[in-house]
Amino acid sequence: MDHLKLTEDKLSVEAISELVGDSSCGAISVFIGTTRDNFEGKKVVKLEYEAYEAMALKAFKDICNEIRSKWPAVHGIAIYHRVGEVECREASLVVAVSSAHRGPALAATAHCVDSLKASAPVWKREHYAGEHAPVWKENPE
Amino acid sequence: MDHLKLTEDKLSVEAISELVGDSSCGAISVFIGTTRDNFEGKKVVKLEYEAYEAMALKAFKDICNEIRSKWPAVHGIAIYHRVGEVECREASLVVAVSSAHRGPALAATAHCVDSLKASAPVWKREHYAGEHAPVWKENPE
Amino acid sequence: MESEHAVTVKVLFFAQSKELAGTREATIQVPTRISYKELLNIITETYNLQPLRNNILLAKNEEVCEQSVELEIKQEDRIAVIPPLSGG
Amino acid sequence: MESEHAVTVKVLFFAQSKELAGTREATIQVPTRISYKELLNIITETYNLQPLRNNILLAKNEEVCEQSVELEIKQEDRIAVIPPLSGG
Repeated sequence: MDHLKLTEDKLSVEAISELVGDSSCGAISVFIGTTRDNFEGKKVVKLEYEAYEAMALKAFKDICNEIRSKWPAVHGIAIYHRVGEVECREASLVVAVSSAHRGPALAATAHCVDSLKASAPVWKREHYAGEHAPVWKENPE
Repeated sequence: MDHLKLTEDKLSVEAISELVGDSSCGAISVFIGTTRDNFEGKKVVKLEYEAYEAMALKAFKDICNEIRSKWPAVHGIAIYHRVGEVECREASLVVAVSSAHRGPALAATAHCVDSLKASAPVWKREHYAGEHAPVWKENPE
Repeated sequence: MESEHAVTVKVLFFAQSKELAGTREATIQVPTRISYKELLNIITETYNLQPLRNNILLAKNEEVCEQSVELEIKQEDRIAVIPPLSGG
Repeated sequence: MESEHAVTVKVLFFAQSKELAGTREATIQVPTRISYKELLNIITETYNLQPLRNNILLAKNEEVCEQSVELEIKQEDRIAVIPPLSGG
């Protein structure tokens, strides 16, 4: 099953990994994307995430479909992304994938994060301490 | 920093991933090993883990050292393994690795789980429903 | 453009494009058949997006538009301006 | 074996080997210099571990023993019998 969500609430790693857990699964792989507190010497005071929600949820679903075709042994997939203000150190993204054995869960998690960064219409703006103007970031290709 | 533990207590994915979190890190990768509820048609009612604790903690430390030499960008590593009785679906193992960017954390987590299964003196016995005798398991080579 | 060959669509802006356009959403009349490049020109000129022109993608109804084929636009389609992504 | 060339060591058993030996821990006298194979023979014969002989490793003071070099054993060393691993 796919659990896909954009939310303004704090993400619970425990709750999201439990969503994909199943008594048939021996492995859950989780990725937590958090916000660093500095960029090129500037202190980041907060992050702001904006999403094109309908399209982002479609992109998440497309990623799930691709994962399930590449790794049929994958059982559950959860993709939770924060929107709105996110404090430094808080999770902006949690991805969790379960499978009977560890290989598919681990590989699918890495693939999911790569695909999400490349294809999901979500944007991050960093706000800095001092006089520096906030900056919309750009993921590397 | 390395956070290494063998414990009879339930593992908290949230707490263990927070151990490795840091404001310099944008990525935390977590692996959760859970116990499946069946093996070759037999229903598993519980698992029992035994460790040669002093040697297992040395093995965990060796794995951390190897990870740090292979992926110098790795920041925190946590390896928590249950001992004693573990109910089905509960986590027997939680590994968490943080780094500034996602590549090292993801690669190191997979490597850590592989190495641990191959080198840490920890043993699992499955107890089945019905007349079946409990069986000490063996990891594939 | 003649009205029988034009339709009204919603245009959605995000991130930098929202700041340049000064709005999150607008409506505009466009031809029912139009090349990707023509649509991109109309939108960047109408909404002050020239600084981003080489860095945005257009999506129609939540799907990124193909750039090599002529687009068919229907009344009430949602055209979105997609600046460089930074999710995760 | 003569006492000046023998030392008393602790032997630790885990998992299947603990069940076959019927104990978690024992003490045994062994020569101070001994090949891996001889030590494995003494331990498997003394503690009823023949069924596991081809599947166990020996560790000395929490390090897996090298099988190709002669082992030096000191008083109070801890020799552990390591059956096939199943952690994780």
